[in-house]
Amino acid sequence: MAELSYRDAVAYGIAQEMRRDPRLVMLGEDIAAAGGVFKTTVGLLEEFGPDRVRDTPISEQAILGAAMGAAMTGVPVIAEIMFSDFLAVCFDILANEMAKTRYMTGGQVNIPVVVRTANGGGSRFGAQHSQSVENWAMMIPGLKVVAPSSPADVIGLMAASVRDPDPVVFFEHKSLMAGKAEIPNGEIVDELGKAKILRAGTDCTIAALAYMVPRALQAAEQLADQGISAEVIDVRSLVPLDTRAILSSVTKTSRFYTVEENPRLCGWGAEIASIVADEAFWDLDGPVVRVTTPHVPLPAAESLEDMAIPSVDRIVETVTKTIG
Amino acid sequence: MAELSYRDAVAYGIAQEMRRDPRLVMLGEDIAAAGGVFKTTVGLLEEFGPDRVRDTPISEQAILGAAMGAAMTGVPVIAEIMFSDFLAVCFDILANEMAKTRYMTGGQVNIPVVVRTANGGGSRFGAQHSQSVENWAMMIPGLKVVAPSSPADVIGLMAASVRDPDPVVFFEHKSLMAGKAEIPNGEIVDELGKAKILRAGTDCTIAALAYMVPRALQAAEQLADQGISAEVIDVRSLVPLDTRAILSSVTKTSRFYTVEENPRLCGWGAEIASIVADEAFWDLDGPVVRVTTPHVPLPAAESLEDMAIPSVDRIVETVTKTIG
Amino acid sequence: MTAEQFDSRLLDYAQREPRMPSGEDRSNDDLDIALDERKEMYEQLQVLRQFEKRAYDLFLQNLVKGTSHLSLGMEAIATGFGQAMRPDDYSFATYRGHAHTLARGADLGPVLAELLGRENGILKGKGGSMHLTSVEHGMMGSYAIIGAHLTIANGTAWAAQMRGTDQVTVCFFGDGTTNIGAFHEALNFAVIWDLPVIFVCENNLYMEYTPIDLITAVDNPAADRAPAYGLERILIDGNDADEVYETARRVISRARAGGGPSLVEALTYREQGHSRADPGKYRPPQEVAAWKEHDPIPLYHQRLLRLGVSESELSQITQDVARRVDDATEFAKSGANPGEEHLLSDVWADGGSAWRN
Amino acid sequence: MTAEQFDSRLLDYAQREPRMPSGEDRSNDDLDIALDERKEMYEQLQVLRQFEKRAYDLFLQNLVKGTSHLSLGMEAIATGFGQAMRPDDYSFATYRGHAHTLARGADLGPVLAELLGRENGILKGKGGSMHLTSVEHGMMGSYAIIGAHLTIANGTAWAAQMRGTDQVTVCFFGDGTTNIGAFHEALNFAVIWDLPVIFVCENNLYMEYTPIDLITAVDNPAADRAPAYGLERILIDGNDADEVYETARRVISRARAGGGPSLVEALTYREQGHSRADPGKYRPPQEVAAWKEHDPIPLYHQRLLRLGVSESELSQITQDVARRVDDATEFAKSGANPGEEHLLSDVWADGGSAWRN
Ligand SMILES: Cc1ncc(C[n+]2csc(CCOP(=O)(O)OP(=O)(O)O)c2C)c(N)n1
Ligand SMILES: Cc1ncc(C[n+]2csc(CCOP(=O)(O)OP(=O)(O)O)c2C)c(N)n1
Ligand SMILES: [Mg+2]
Ligand SMILES: [Mg+2]
Repeated sequence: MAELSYRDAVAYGIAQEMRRDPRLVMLGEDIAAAGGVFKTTVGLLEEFGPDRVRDTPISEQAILGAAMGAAMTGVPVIAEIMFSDFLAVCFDILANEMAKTRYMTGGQVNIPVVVRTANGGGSRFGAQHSQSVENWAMMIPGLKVVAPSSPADVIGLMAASVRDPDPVVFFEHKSLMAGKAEIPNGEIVDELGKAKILRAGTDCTIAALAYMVPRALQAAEQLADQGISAEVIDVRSLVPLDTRAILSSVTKTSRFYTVEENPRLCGWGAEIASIVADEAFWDLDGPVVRVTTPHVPLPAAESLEDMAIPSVDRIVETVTKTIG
Repeated sequence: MAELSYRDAVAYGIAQEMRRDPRLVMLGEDIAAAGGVFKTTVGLLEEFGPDRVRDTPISEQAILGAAMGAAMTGVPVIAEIMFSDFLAVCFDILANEMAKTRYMTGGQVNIPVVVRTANGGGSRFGAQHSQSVENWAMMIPGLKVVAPSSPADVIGLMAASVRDPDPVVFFEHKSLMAGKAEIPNGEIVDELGKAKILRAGTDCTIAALAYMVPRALQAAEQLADQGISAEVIDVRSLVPLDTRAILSSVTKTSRFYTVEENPRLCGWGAEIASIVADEAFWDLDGPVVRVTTPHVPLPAAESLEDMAIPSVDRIVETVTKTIG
Repeated sequence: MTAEQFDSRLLDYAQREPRMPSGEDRSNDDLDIALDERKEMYEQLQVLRQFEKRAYDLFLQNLVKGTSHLSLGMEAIATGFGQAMRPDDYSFATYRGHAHTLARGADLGPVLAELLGRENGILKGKGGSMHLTSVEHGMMGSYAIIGAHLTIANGTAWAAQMRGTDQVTVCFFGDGTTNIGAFHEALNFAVIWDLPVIFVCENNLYMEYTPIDLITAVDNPAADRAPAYGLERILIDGNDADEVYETARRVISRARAGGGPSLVEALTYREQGHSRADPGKYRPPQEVAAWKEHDPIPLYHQRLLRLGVSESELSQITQDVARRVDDATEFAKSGANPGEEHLLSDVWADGGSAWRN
Repeated sequence: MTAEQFDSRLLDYAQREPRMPSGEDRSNDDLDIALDERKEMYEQLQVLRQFEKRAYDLFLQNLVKGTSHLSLGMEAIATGFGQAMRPDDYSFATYRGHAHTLARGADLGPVLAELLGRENGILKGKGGSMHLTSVEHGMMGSYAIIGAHLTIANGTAWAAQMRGTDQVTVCFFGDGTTNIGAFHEALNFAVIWDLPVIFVCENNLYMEYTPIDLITAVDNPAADRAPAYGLERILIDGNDADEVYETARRVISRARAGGGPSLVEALTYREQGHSRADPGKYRPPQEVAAWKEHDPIPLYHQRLLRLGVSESELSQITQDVARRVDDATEFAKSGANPGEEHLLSDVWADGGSAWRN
């Protein structure tokens, strides 16, 4: 067991996979010599050399295109898009090419690419460097989507993503970077498509993702003080989605909440809420409620950003008000 | 009263607005001399001249950027992105710039741009020319989103969109182009944010959009034969969303369905379903059910595409099976 | 230019001298190309021509659904490059990719079946005309959103570079494609990484319905931009299969030897409209006529005659090809419509499309 | 180049001769620029320098949250262009936009308050350092995603062209920006529409932490590409305010007269790291030192002395600016944190953010 920050877990997870698979390469802006703007790739150039860890120009389409093409001939690639907001400048390659080519060609190719990207708010970076855009990827058929909330999950899900023969969008949360936790010894490999129940409860289910996970857990503590027993699910993997874990939790608790950092409309929580409202309808004892960032671009000022992103208080209030 | 096709209604609606507002200009690929690849802009160059109706190179970012910049100085612009799938190549300008600049600047500018685009399947064009991507726009704070289903709505909502000082994404459905209907005489101006109840019913509410509207109506007919009275809502405007119309319909019918052409995950129906499951929960007598295209890229072959997109039969079956 | 200027240039365009490749067909007779190879290229030209004529007939019979983009008149480019490529090289094409797929050796039958949306299509009917792909022939796909595939082509080239195999990637695209951002990113990227990739601009003078030079800042949309990437300016007659082949050999062997990417602009012309929906009326008749005179097939036919091949040998080739196209048509028509199992397969590498448990 | 070559070039980079503008500062003494204008520019240089130094102090005091990108060392570009622009002209900047905002006349106080995330900030705290905008001064925004604003700048130029006002748009961006697709689209578009827009590449030799010439196919990322858009090649010393001003006057008046767009590459250097998080360690010391010697402010100071302005007059200017910066600091610190009402306002033109009824 060693203690590792979420930030260091990224490089740790990548290194584990690069040692295992000598074909695995990575590319991105300032990932090599500089170790990444979030210092998530520190040491990789030194260990794996410039052939496997490559700096690129500011050409996100070229980055994802090169990753895709290499992958189509059997080379697994990790591509970094520095901030997830920038997925917009290469969205065609992500959503129209990488995601669809396997299907369009009748299954002639695999596309083992992991697109890593720093996601989310809390850094006072404003509307173009703070978005939570997991839904941008989730809505595209052909993309798998994961968003770890802990160092161990970063490593394990990185391994699972790299080993997956399909394109995976891997969201690393900027506001979780500094957090540390123990990680197990030896190889760490997780599985896509598995949610984790981080706290068991009986009165309601709260589904959260990434940065919202610690907040949901804190909220659950406070709710416990008020006599409400909340089960907290870290969704982790949006595609594939562990609907079984979610639905069986709702069967038990009869109440369902999502805590989403994304602006409200068409967030990942909307999809899950719609599944619950369909498939667990008869188990529900009350409305399905989503706690989200309001549907506005994220503001820069500290005071405003703090009001925008779901807080522990807002989660607690929402649950207590509705669970009555 | 005159009969007009949906296709011709586009040019009709634009012409109405260009006559009214001499500042209004439009740009796009092959929209001027060629009248548009869908022939939706025929006659506009001839009537309004090359200064107001301009052909561009294949440079979608440049198109939307030019539209945005002009709009920021008070020039209203209609920009065409030929197929909605191509929003991916200019998604940054749409989602990160046009949508957010008003907010980021503390309200210093308005951005009166209408982004028109041909959306949807049914033409056997395959995965890169057939997508229904209303949710790509809906999920972005700062964008308004409309998707008319009839010639009169095309004209009225075009007028409303052009006159709106905010960016509006206007989805024209390829498979509705040939359909004709009567339109009223005189100026036609509609309102954003108003759904239309196209058929009243008491047993369930079916919310549909664009190409799915006629299918939902046909399904309602067939359901009526089976003794099920379905209320059909044409949502028309996703942002702003007429939640009042939807919720009050559900209050009356106690059952809610969506019919969505988009691949399932995070479709517009997910959002509305989540609203219904929250705010109309106590009115519901059964699960909220979504009928969608399966979560796959759209296939090209006629037989496959027909299986993919929600059919009248699938709607009828889904409702009868669940309403029991 | 201002809008009025654009408009008047559009009018001028209708009047002006057709833009043609400079140079003399006859001078390419002397290129050092073996006669056997030339006969192979003649056959290839015939295959591409006759295949697409058949595809066109099948549209008219309403057997081809959706859209389709023919490269009738442009066959010499696919032919010359196809001839110069090694079987393990990679190619990438646009939605106008029938010729490029066949030129790598894909069977006519499954390609035609794909156009008909049949289960025996090369993509099982899932991709259609715009996405032809035959990985076993190194044909890595046809891409229908302008620009993207130039960046993807870098990827296969990068992979070959890493593996140390000396495979080369050839990426075909249109003149209109040179104005989209991905073109620029891909070119710069290829050069700085020294990738073994050849970008081939098939300049057929039109971006859909708009003359390319009215919407492009330079006369030769690819060649005039080569220096912006530190590349040699290469502008060739795309209708002369030998000139294409000669150029292809040169740039491919340079790339194979580690000499990095090239950008080739090949002037050509499509004989028909942009896609099946387009009658191509915007093209000045004198331009259509001039290029008709410069059709790659008669041009090559004449050359082979000059080089001593007999008319009867050429007509034998033509007839053999006709039979192959007939057979392919039979094959295609015999295919079933793909059934439900295909709708939900092939999204993921496990063969399925499940997004949940 | 291959990866190893890249790596070894990176090592070479650390050793090599610093890249500096060619030409002699002294020769620009003779440019035809009125002394009063020169004094104004000196004052402007002082404003930009002192303002950003204060901003830096406020970071250190943890009063500036988020990120921030200074253009210390690069002030001559904003100054020269600002001087040449008319109040009704438009400008566009990147996230590194403090100087460009102030150079158009925005008040120091609200700009500094914005960096502090205060309600009296120029954007009410909603945009922050990376999005400074002052529409009333023609400063149409600072954009934080590389490339986009070049396309938007075409829009204000197009609007001016349509209105027949002769306003010019000036769009500033970095060397790294020349490798993204939007750059290419914007340039081609501006040229074919003959737009009154000037694209100014501030080549500070680095794209974040990576030397620009290691990832760019040509030595001068903007100037060497001008011919790809049919434009004149313009490469200037971006640290000499007079050279910038002279160039700006020329290209702006050409654009104003209907002569269309220009692309200017101005060589410069940032004295500090890319953003507040970056100590800038990747830069060879001899390069930092050489450019320190070519700092725009001492350079201009010396020139004014040579041209007969007294040291005391210059120091008076410097002191006046210092007072203005102090006042701005007071103003900024006095601002409240924006409250809840701002969170939900300004999404729509009606002032609100309602997406439903
Ligand atoms: C990004 C994008 N924009 C627009 C289109 C629509 N479109 C399809 S083909 C075409 C013209 C392409 O012209 P060119 O590159 O010259 O190729 P050609 O068709 O002449 O072979 C256009 C505009 C597209 N497919 N993708
Ligand atoms: C599309 C996009 N990719 C990457 C970034 C991250 N990024 C911010 S600044 C920067 C470097 C820009 O370099 P340059 O254009 O030279 O401008 P400079 O910062 O030197 O002024 C990068 C890569 C971004 N903001 N947008
Ligand atoms: Mg063309
Ligand atoms: Mg720079």
